[in-house]
Amino acid sequence: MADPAAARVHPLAVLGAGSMPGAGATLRALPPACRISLRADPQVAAAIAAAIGLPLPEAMCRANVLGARAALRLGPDEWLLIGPEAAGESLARVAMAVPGPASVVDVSHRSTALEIAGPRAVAVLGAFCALDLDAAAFPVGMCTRTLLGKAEIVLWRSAAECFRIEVWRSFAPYVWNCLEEGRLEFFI
Amino acid sequence: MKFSLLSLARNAVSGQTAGPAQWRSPQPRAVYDVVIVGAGGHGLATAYYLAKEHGIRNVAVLDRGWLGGGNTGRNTTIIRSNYLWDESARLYDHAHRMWETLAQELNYNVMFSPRGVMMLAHNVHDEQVVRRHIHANRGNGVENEWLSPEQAKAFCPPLNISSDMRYPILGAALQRRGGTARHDAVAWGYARAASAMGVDILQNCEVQAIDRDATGRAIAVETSRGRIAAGKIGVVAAGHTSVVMAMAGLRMPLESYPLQALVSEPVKPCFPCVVMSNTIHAYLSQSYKGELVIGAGTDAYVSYSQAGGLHISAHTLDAICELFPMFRRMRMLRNWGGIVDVTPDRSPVIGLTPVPGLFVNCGWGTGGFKATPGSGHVFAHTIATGTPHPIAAPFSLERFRTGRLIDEAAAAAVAH
Amino acid sequence: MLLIPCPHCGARPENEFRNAGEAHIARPAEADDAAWADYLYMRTNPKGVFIERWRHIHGCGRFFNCVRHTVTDRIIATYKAGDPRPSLDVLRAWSEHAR
Amino acid sequence: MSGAFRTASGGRIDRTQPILFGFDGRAMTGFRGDTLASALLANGVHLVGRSFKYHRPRGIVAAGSEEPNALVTVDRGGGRLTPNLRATQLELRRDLKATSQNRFPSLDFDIGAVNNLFSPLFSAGFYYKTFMWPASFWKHVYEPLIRSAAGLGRAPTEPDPDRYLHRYAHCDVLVIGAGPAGLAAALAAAETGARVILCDEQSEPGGSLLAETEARIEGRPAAEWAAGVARALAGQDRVTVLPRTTAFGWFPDNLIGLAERVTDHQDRPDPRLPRERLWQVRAREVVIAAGAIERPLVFPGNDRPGVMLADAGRIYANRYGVRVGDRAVIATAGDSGYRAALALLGAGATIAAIADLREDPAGAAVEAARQAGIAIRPGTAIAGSRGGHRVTEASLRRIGGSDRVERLDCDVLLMSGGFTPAVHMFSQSRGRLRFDAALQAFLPGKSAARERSAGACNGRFDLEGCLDEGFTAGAAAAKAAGCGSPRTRRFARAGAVPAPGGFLGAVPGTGKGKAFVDFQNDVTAKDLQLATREGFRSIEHVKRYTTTGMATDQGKTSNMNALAIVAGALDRPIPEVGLTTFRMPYTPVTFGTIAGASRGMLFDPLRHTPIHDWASEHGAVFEDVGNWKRARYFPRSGEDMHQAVARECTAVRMAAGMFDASTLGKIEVVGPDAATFLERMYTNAWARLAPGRLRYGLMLNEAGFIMDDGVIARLAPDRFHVTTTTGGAPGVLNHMEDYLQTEFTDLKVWLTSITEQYAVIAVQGPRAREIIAPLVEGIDLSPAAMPHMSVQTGQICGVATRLFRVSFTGELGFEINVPADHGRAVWEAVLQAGAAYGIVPYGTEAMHVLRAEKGYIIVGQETDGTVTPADAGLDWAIGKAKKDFVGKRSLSRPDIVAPGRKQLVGLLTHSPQEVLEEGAQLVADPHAEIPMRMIGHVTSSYHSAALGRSIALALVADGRSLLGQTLYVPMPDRMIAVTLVAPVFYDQEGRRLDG
Ligand SMILES: Cc1cc2nc3c(=O)[nH]c(=O)nc-3n(C[C@H](O)[C@H](O)[C@H](O)COP(=O)(O)OP(=O)(O)OC[C@H]3O[C@@H](n4cnc5c(N)ncnc54)[C@H](O)[C@@H]3O)c2cc1C
Ligand SMILES: NC(=O)c1ccc[n+]([C@@H]2O[C@H](COP(=O)([O-])OP(=O)(O)OC[C@H]3O[C@@H](n4cnc5c(N)ncnc54)[C@H](O)[C@@H]3O)[C@@H](O)[C@H]2O)c1
Ligand SMILES: Cc1cc2nc3c(=O)[nH]c(=O)nc-3n(C[C@H](O)[C@H](O)[C@H](O)COP(=O)(O)O)c2cc1C
Ligand SMILES: [Zn+2]
Repeated sequence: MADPAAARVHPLAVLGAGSMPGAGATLRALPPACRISLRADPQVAAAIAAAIGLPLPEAMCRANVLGARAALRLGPDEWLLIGPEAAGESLARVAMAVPGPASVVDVSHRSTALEIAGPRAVAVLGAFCALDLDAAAFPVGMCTRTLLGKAEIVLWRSAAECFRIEVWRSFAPYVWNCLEEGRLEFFI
Repeated sequence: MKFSLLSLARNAVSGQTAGPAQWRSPQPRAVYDVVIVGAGGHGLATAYYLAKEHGIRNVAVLDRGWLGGGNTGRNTTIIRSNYLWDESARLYDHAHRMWETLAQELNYNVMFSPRGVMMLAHNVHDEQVVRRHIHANRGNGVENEWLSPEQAKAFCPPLNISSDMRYPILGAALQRRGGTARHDAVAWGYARAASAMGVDILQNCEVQAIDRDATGRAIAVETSRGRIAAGKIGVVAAGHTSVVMAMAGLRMPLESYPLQALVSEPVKPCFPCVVMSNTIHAYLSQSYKGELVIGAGTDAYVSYSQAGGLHISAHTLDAICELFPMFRRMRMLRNWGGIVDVTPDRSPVIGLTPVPGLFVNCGWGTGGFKATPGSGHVFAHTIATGTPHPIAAPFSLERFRTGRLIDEAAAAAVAH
Repeated sequence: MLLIPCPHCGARPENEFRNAGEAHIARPAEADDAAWADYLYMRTNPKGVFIERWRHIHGCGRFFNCVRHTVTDRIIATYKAGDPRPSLDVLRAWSEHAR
Repeated sequence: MSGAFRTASGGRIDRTQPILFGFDGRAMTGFRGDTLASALLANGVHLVGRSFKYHRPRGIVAAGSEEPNALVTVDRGGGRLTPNLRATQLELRRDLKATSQNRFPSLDFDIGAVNNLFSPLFSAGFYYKTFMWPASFWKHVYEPLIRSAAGLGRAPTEPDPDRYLHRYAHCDVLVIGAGPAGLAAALAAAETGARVILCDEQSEPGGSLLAETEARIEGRPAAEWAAGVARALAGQDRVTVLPRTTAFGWFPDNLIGLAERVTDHQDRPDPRLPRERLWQVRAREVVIAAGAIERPLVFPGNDRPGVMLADAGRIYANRYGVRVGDRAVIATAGDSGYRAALALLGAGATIAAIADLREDPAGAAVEAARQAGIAIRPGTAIAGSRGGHRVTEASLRRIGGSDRVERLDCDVLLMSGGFTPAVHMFSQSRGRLRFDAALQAFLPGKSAARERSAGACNGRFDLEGCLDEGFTAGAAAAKAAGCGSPRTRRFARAGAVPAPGGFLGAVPGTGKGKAFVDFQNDVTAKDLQLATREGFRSIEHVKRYTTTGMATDQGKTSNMNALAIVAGALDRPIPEVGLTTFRMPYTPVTFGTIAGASRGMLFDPLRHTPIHDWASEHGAVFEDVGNWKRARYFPRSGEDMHQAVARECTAVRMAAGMFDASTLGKIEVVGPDAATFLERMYTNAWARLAPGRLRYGLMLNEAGFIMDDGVIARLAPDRFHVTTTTGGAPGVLNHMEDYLQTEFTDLKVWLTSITEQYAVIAVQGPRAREIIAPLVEGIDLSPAAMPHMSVQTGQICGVATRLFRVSFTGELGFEINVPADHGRAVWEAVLQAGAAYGIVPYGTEAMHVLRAEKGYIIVGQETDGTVTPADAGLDWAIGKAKKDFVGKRSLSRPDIVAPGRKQLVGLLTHSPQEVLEEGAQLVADPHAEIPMRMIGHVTSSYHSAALGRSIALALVADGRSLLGQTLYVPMPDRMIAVTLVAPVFYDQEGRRLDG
């Protein structure tokens, strides 16, 4: 039998392997990551940031990136920390050691990530997402929870034509299929 | 003048010049025995039964706009009585029985069409809920039966009963004598019959204040057409009940929401009954003119706008298309909204109020058209005698204090 | 679909929110049956300016208060949960503006 | 040549691209650029349909979306059948096959036309006055008769294979309509750098300019100018030009719904394209430039094929190169008739005469007609027409003169009652209309939304005025949107300014016969007058009684005439009578377009657990619970559900079973006040629950009714792992957040959903401990170290776990929480480890049976939102010492403490193999007759393998005082006797929990 610790099933394992590249917008499943939901009053959060060496964005709906790690401010007292899997344990342990009331919860497996990138990425998202994704209204570095069709996602514009989507794992196939549906016309 | 084919033919020969007004449009009198606020189906029916069954003919029915222009004129007309709780079954079935002879009673063809109302079950829980209703209904003498998917399809051929649907159909409850009626004709029929018995229907007569005497008793209404004194006042203002009751200093257990409906372009007969799905929130029937009549959901917020959001209609139409993929190419012809007054337990309030002389009949929410005759009938009794009609008694305001709610919503999701 | 200004996130489409009914209804510590029924069930349900609660459930997750005109559906202002209810004068002025 | 009535040159059709098409099986040719209507007219076909009520032959009336008559069905094959399409909007494409509607057996000979003979009977409201006697006839005679007459086209019967898609868009300025006003507005706005969307329902931008042959704008022929401007706009980055796109609805906060027809006009559409697209445009500002709609004249026989709107005649000539007839009579109330006459003359027709309702027609157009030698009859009304399937004669009568009628032969009769500004979208935006007495038209008045109107829809009927007003509106909109101002621009142009003119209502002094107001619904002037006499004095009543304005064109051409007739009958001014409400959609919109991609698997997310694929591979039968798929049972070959469930249950009781509980809601509650918070949210006491221990939690809503339940683990003083029901998970989290954020704001605690973080594997049964022991590291499983209702963290199969010792079956049991990605592997490892012990996977059905044997409730099955803790026998779960928790106060309300409430009990049928039906009712009297007094109902009912008999749970009025007594379950054919027992059927003492 395979080692259960090594044998993992990614929620987009099957779908993610099958997406056709396209000139308009490419879609790909991103590898597993460490995710931590950090909840704290801003002052406490700042102390935690110092402890983990990852500055937390002060503005709502903005992401800070440092190397392979990122912090997304999703609410007044809520940050989503994303990093490579290996960083997970240490990130959490340090964060929990910080004095002051806070909630640090490991949600690495709760979500999976996918990426849609290319000149038509905004149009594809626009088929399902009611936000204004114009670069002026939704600049690079902006992130927020929102809806894509009937599923909740975290949408993060990581580059001018590139969006990272964090979605709860059971909703991932739906989100994936929506985006595939939206991409279809751009293959012509 | 009695309506019949004969009188119609007579008019035809004479070139239709006769046609007396179906109801009088009198000037308001200074005093009435009873003033009914709201000339919707329920208010007009109340006046009709006050006159007919209780001999109280010095009655005015006031409306801020044109009679029947509220929810009566904008509902999807589904009539059924297979409600869960004994109290509800009794109330709605009382009304349902009256529908069956209403055209003859009023000498006005309200086109009651008992083509069957079918409620779909899409999962095990739905089936449990539906079966519970069927058993409870049978005990109450309200017919309702379980259909297998195949039987459901036989009854309604457009149904898609394949098991690979996103929401497969596991079966359905069918009330065969459920159906629809011509909503406007109900208002007009009651108006005509009530007017003929002496009831004054005062349109464009908005109630703006309620006067109370030193004892606190409600004695008159101030309207856009002047002050009208009343022995008793019955408020039947549906979506506007809170507004009117506030004039008497009362807060109500009500919230008013926009509820939308829409019709397709008319097509030849293609849909034989009424189908409802609470789980995916869609209901559908075909009208006499051929439109598919489709009910949507309420918007999420309190509003008096008589219009709703596009996403609400979209949610309904995607459900309709999912259930009936052959209707995907049909087109929406018109969409509109009503204002429904919703109670915490989704059951109406019929009865006395803390203000002497003031009676209320409201809270029918998304599903009171079907109750029109019965509601008017028991409310007339309540006003005339000053004590609730036995069928109406459980639906008092008092239940919110004691906790004896009649919660159809908890037991059955949506009610139409 | 309304455009609702979340006090934390800015204007967002209504589908990101969930309405939570009338605002500023205090939960009584002690109440007789009638007062308790008032708290549970009785609502102002006004035709006009209304203060209601929304939650930015598919956004920052916060509950907040919103002043809206229930005839035009126009939103006049939003403010954070816990902030005091605007004074009557302010509401009256707003109501003129939202008609 | 594409038909005898095609002009030799001119128009915007591509004469190099002939297209073969079919109408009612007849093959004809048209050109690319034609509509079905123009192509039919080019072939001399006017008769295209039958009216709704009287089945009168009807022809093409208009050239645009206001067309009331020319509705056809188009079948594209493969389920692509669409009824009620307007021939005037259908672009000709290869193999277009259209059929006429509402006729049998054929368009030429329609049996339904007998209705016309009986039409005096079918006056407005006739239904309501008849068909009542004998009452028994209604169901089998009258109603079927009425229903069979319903509808125009036929509904499709096959599923639609086409795709639809949505697009949300945002812009600074949305311009509705791309005529001169709209183009100018878009130009102005675009110049400021604003984000602009310009939409028009027609196949190309240009609006009325597409049929303009005289005027020049900025030195170029008008149509050429329009094409150039549209091209330039479309080329700009921040401008989106959408042809074939109708703005159909206006929603709060300037959200405008647009319906784009993407492929219907294409010969061979690429299946990757959606057929139609719904745009939901959030516009900072809107410019409405929707033009105006010409009105018919109401006179007897105005509905014959060949009777058309004058401007339509002009458009067919100028834009499509089609002569709508060879000999025209024109009846007009303004310049439009003259412009049409000149256009028809140019197309080779003879003009018999122009009858003008005005006494002294004057102005450039009139002068031009005079110059061209056309006979003009001023002060003359159209009095009637003759003809069968086509008009053959028009009669004119001098207004106020003698009764003498002038009869003129003709094969086409053009009419113009003036123009109605298209205020539909303005009115939908809740703007208030004002009546302009000079124009005799409703115009946009006070705005309610951020919009402005320009051009003909704003009452500007001259081209220069439209261009200037459009430009000004576009500039103002951009400015209001915060985008600066454009350079001023004057649109030098040539061409005449039209003289005002128009007529509302029924043409005076006409003869007998039906004068139609609403063509499609067959409403005549007389019907309207009759309605008012019958007391229908509100225009809303008249509409509903006569159905005027309720057809698929929503009265675009008829509402103003209807209003004038009603105002006349009531002797009240028009504005006092008022219009009916404008509602979405402006023109009908396909259901599929509004539904969009939401279909099949995209209809609603379908949620799978991490173990789903394994279950599916192993033959599980699933059930839907909310959006989740849950394995219901795992049949082995030949087993039915009953057998499979019995086997699964037995395995759990005898050895062990494993269950995928991943769908259970999970919330991590963290913070110094976590315990205090739970004290207030749940009925139970939490403060003294030690870390490492679990407790059953009961949650009420504020009304005191059971809302949810679950097991809650205290992981640390400030950290709880809360579980909820599957369906209740989102609601519970929202409920908790609500109290936390708005009521208990003094508490420092945070809630994080971890439902999807963990796969949950329940291992239940006497061998459970032995099975998992070898897989577990760092956890002491011994009963002492890990008693019932405890939690430990450690590893299982090398994966971090939160291991619960808990039981929902009454057996020794564990729930293994592991990070979701590892769920399947751990599941398989446990299965393998348990094989030797006889472990089996079990589904929700067995889970239900097992817990029912123990009398554990399921929220939503034993409860329905009306059940209190006491009702459910859960009094013990209430922390008696607690001052407050959500729902506490409600539990002492009079009717909540009153006797007679339904209480949870067990039922044993007298014949042990009889399984009751869930939902069945209970009565005390075995002879009860309908209506009977029902005192309870069955909430759960199963065959219990462990007991070898059936068991059931029920809610029964005062049930706990009736234990041991016999009650009856009435079934349609018999009464089933049951004994009331305590609701625990198996292992009452709870010994098995320790294995
Ligand atoms: C879209 C929609 C679909 C529905 N579908 C169904 C269905 O399928 N089946 C079903 O059974 N029910 C349905 N309903 C519910 C049903 O329409 C109502 O419950 C029922 O019509 C209420 O009738 P009514 O006479 O009480 O109210 P209304 O017809 O609304 O009458 C109330 C009257 O009070 C008047 N009024 C208000 N304020 C004042 C004032 N201050 N002074 C004077 N007059 C005033 C109003 O103008 C109005 O005419 C639906 C409702 C809607 C909106
Ligand atoms: N001779 C006359 O009396 C007379 C009368 C009316 C108009 N006109 C002429 O017509 C022109 C009016 O110019 P204009 O720009 O105001 O109107 P227009 O008619 O040229 O353009 C309006 C455009 O809006 C489109 N449209 C309407 N409603 C729409 C909707 N909901 N969604 C999408 N598209 C929609 C129409 O298809 C049309 O293309 C002027 O040239 C004027 O001289 C003349
Ligand atoms: C059962 C039913 C059928 C209707 N059928 C039509 C119809 O065929 N055509 C139409 O234009 N409107 C139809 N309507 C809608 C009315 O035109 C109107 O929108 C509705 O009464 C609400 O009034 P309002 O839109 O004036 O506010 C129908 C309404 C109901 C309740
Ligand atoms: Zn927010």
